[in-house]
Amino acid sequence: MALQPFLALGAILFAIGAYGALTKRNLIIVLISLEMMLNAANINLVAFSHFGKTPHVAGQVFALFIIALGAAEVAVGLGILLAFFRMRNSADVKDASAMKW
Amino acid sequence: MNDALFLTVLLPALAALFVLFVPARAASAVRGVSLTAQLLALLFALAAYIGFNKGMAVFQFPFAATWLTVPNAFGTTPLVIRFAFGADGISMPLILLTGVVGLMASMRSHSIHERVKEHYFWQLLLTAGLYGVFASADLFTFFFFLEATLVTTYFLISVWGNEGRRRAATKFLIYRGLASVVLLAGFIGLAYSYAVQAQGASMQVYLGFAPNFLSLSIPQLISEAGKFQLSIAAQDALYLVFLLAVLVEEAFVPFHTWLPDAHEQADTGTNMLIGGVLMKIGLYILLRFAVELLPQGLQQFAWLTGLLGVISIIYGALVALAQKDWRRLIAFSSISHMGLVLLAIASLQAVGLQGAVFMLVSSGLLTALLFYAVGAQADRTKTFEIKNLGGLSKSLPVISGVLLVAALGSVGLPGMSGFISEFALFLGSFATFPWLAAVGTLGMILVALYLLYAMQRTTFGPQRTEYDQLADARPVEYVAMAVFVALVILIGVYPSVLGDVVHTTVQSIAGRIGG
Amino acid sequence: MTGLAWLVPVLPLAAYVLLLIGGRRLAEGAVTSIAVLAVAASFVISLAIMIQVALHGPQPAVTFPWLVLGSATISFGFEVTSLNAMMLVMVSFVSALVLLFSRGYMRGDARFARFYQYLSLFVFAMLGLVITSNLLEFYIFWELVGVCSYLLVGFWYFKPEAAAAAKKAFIVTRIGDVGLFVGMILLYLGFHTMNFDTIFYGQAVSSPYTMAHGAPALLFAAHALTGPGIHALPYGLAPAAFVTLTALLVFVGAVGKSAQFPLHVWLPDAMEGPTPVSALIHAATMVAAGVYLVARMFPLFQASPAASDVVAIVGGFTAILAALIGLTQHDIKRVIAYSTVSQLGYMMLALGVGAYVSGIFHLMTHAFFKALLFLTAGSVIHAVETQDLFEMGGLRKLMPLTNAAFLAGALALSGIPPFAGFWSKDEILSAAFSSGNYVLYAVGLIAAFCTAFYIFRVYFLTFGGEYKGDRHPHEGGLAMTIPLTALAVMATVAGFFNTPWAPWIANFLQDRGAVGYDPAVNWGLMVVSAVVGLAGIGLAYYAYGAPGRAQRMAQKSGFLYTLSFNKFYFDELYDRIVTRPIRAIAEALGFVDRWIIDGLVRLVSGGVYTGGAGLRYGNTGQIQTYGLVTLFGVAVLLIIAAGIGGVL
Amino acid sequence: MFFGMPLTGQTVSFFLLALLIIASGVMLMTLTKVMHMAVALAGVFLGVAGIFILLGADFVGMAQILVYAGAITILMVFALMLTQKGDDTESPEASTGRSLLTLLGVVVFTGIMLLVLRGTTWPYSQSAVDPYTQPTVVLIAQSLYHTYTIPFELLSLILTAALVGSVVIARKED
Repeated sequence: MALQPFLALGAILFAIGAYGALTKRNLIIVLISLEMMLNAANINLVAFSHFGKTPHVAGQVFALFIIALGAAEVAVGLGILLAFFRMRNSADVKDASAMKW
Repeated sequence: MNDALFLTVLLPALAALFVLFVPARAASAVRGVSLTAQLLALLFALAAYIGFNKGMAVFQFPFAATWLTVPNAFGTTPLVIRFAFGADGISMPLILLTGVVGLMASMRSHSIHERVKEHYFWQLLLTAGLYGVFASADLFTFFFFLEATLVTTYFLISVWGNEGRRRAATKFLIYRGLASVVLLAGFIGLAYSYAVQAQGASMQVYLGFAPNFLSLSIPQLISEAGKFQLSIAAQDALYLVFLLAVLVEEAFVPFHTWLPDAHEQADTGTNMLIGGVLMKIGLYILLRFAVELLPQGLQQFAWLTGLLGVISIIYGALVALAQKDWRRLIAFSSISHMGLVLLAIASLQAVGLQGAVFMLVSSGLLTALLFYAVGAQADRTKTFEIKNLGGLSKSLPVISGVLLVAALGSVGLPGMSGFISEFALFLGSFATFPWLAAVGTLGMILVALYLLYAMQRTTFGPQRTEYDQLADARPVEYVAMAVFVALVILIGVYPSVLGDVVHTTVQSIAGRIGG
Repeated sequence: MTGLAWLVPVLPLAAYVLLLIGGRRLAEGAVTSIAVLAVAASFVISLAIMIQVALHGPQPAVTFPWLVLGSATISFGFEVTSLNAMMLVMVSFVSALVLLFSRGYMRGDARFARFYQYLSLFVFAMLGLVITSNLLEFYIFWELVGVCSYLLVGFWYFKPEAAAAAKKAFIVTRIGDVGLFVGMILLYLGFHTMNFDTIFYGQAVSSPYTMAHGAPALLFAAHALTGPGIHALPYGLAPAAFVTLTALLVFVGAVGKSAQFPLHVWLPDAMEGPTPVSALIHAATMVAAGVYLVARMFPLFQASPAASDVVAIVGGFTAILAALIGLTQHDIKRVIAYSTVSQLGYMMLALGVGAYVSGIFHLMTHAFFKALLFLTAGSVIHAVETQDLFEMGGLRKLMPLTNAAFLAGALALSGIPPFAGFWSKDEILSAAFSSGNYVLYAVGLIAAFCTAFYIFRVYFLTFGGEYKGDRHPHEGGLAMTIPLTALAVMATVAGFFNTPWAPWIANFLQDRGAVGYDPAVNWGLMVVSAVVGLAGIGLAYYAYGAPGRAQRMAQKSGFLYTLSFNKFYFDELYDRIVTRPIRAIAEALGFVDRWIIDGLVRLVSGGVYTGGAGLRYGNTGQIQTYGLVTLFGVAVLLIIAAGIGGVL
Repeated sequence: MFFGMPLTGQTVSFFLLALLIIASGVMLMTLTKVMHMAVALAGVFLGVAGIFILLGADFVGMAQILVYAGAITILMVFALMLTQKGDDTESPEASTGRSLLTLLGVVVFTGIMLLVLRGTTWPYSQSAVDPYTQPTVVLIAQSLYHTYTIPFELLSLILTAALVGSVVIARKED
């Protein structure tokens, strides 16, 4: 096995996530897409940790950190989402545009 | 004694901090603190002025403290950011001028009744900034204090001004901020060029090359300028940068429109500080940096400098003739007078430079006095509009008399400071640019035209009935106006009191630049 | 005694300071005493100095350093030469009398002390101007004289005409002052000194070689053309051109101060001031300063024939112009004012043709009889409270002393022997004739005829006939009559100081050798000028002896009368070609400044603001749009990075 | 040989996992029913976990299964259900134009990335065997408690704060 296939997979997964994050109008799906992008980054980290010039476990540690932060992010994100939904009765990204002009 | 200069800068700043802790309700305490600090600062400045060694052309009363060291900034040499002070014959009179105008502006601010504490806070900071600008012996220190004056003046105009104050303050901030940016580019270029040159690595300044040290100290730059010359190309480029900065900073035509607006909107105390001291900084920059450090650049563009000066003289005077508001008139008058200084600097003659310093001081005192007198008049008549005034000699003889003295002083009447300044600077400019100077003398006629016209409309003529019951100058006003008048006449009658301090420095500069 | 010469100007200054401090609290009498005594003391000292100079010759200048300027030190000081000794006496004498006269004239004025204060300062400035040894110092006092006249002409500031006249006087003379200022600077650049002696003779010569030294013009020319100054002459000017240029610039100053054409317009307007002020300005101080300047700088003019010619021509032209205007004016003070302009023209004419002594002599006699005429006019105005000639009349019987005094002054002015004016004016005319300037001689003669006519026109209208007003005119108090008497005596006898058979003044002024050009005695010319003067008086008697005759004469002369009555429209002309254009330019520039220059600034700031406001709408709040833009941005950056082969 | 790689078990499993991940991802983008999406989401996360294990990072893979495939997926499904209004279909779609534009951007981006990946020489150790001398759990533990102690503790703080914060934010105000 080589490094490139993993990196390529990471890039593709990232692209799918980016597409979702930019086109989906449901806030939850957007959040999900963001998690996919985080996962793509994790693949890269772990792949480098394994195939790096001097393989080191630090890559895995950072992947763990990201997983933890992702979890925290989802928790807060969903909290905000629920509050937003209660306020606007909508989970549409388009409605979350108070920060304009 | 040696710390007098440093204390002069420090005192108003400390007092400003102190004022913050005085309760806002105790307005008189705030005033007391402020006045005391200004007075002490003035006394320190006076002590420095008296103790100034007139025979030496170096920076005196040196004080330096390192603020920040960036290790290994240039290879192994650190970049040292310092607060350094010192004064030579050019800056010493201006420091004293700051003291006088600062104290009088502080006295004048008795008529401020809104947000008193804040007003004095900003005023003290502005004074400290002005002291700092003239007293600094380091590029960084200079720039630091220059920016301090910018911000403080902005607040003074935008809070205590008239209806259009926001607009005028923003205009002021943008123009002078722009000038600061250009000036900063000039400073960096100057320090870099000298560092490169001192290293002898290259005759040309180019960006890719980093010298292995950088000196921001003004005395050191001056001493380096005495040892070698920058390349002509570098001098020309840097001089143009400085000239541009000064044109904006000093409100020369056509970058002048912010000054009348600022003067029209600011309160009288602030106007005194702006017109009396702040508007001298630009030409001080030219004297300090362009003349001493870029002599060949100045020589190369002397004609341009002189031409710009003459344009400002004539244009300012003519536009002043069309003004309907006393404050705008004084603003244009000040533009016109500063044009004279520019012309004098372009002459590159020792006499001209001496005249330039004289004119800076003289115009500082007279502009402040004009603003004071006009402000005192407006306190009573509630208007600055020339056409709404008239016959004030009857009800306000003292204030009108002082206004007349200030106007005649600005006209350049012998026996007052304006004349000896004009004489010296025309002596210099006639030697170098006879035709420009000849056109410049038209300004001497025009200044009489617009000031006497305004005087005639304001103080002469039949008295208006609405001004019957006005009360003349109060004791505090007497004191302030008397101090100004006394100084103006002292310099006029015995100019050596100023000339001796200026002379050696100017002479040594002229000797170095071969003028 | 000459060591005390500094006291002469300082005494009036002391009076000024004293009055400045305590004037308001003092009674009118005390104020007068202080001022008059100070100036009288100055007069006594001046007289002593003059006697000493006459006996022992001029004294060296006393100087002290004033300011180090560039590489030179400018000194201040004073000196006593025969010229300024004589001027000191004349100025202090006339001033003391005018100050005394003002006691009666200004009685009861609310700012009585202020008036004396200004007058004292005025006298100080003039005496200082006379005594100085240095051009810069001279200029300082010169300007101070101008300011004092501004203050005094505008003394009744609540009268709009007075305020306007004061402003006009200051600004018109200011134009001349700038010329002098530039001339002074050029002289300094050429000779690196401000001292008169050093400028003229190349070195600070001491007593035997002051102004009155033999052939100074030659000395000066030698110095200017070949001396050390030649290397220093600025702008590579040829020495002759340089001398002419500076002489003309100096003369511009004199033109302004002495109200010569074309800057003569301020002097008649300055009549709005109190009459004693007019007397002082016209006789001893302000306008005399211009003539004195030319006399003081005489070597400079001698070295430049071209400049001298200009002086003579301007003087001659002014003499006839002002005399013609004086023929038709209605205001008693204006007539006398134009007569001053005209007489100053004579003096300039004299100095221009090189008749140094004649010019100064006429300056002296003129000071006496012109002060006299003004003070009598003041006395008349004080009595009848009007200045219009056609509302007076018949005062001969009501005010006999004033009548006699005025008559003496008028005869002196007309140049009737043996009154003072005859001797000095005749000398000028014969100098013009014998120097070959026949045109100027003819002009001077016509002007003399007009002079005699207009002053006797005033005399007949004021003192002849019957009184037309409804007041009860009477003589003023002692304070007014004493000066009148003293001046009347002087106007009568002053001419004998310098008669052809006893040229005391000429000898005094030239005690060390001839200066300029001294005409030989020409009895024929003397007779001619006396006859011309008498003819003028005769015509005046013919015209105003019978009612209505003058009007017919005026109608016959048609538009010439209108021209003269309207002062040849100089005020209107200047208004059209100078005042209004400047004001129009100023207004236009003010407009340009406000709407075009500041408008551009506002346009730029407005553009930035609008641009910012427009771009704001790109900020939609749609986070996905931002993301999309970012995505494309990253893509573009990546393409670029790939294209240039990496960014590191 | 398979795409220039030796056809080993490792290679095969990689391609299977990659297929799973990409297919699930694409399905996630196209499906509309909540339950279908939940399945697709779990597929992506599980596939990534498989990749981790394939790379010898078994601990991270387990954590991925626990946190993502377990907790987060469930959370998302719950949130989706909570915010459904009546029908169980997804709320309105983005416009076609925007979708196509985004697709274009994404494709360009991916294309460049892949090209760069291809063109770059990666300095890696070509070891088919597990490069770690010790079990990864041990290594990770050592790393976490020695080198990264402070970040680790900070992370716990963040998690706590996020927990409290989300409760505060989502709580009904009354």
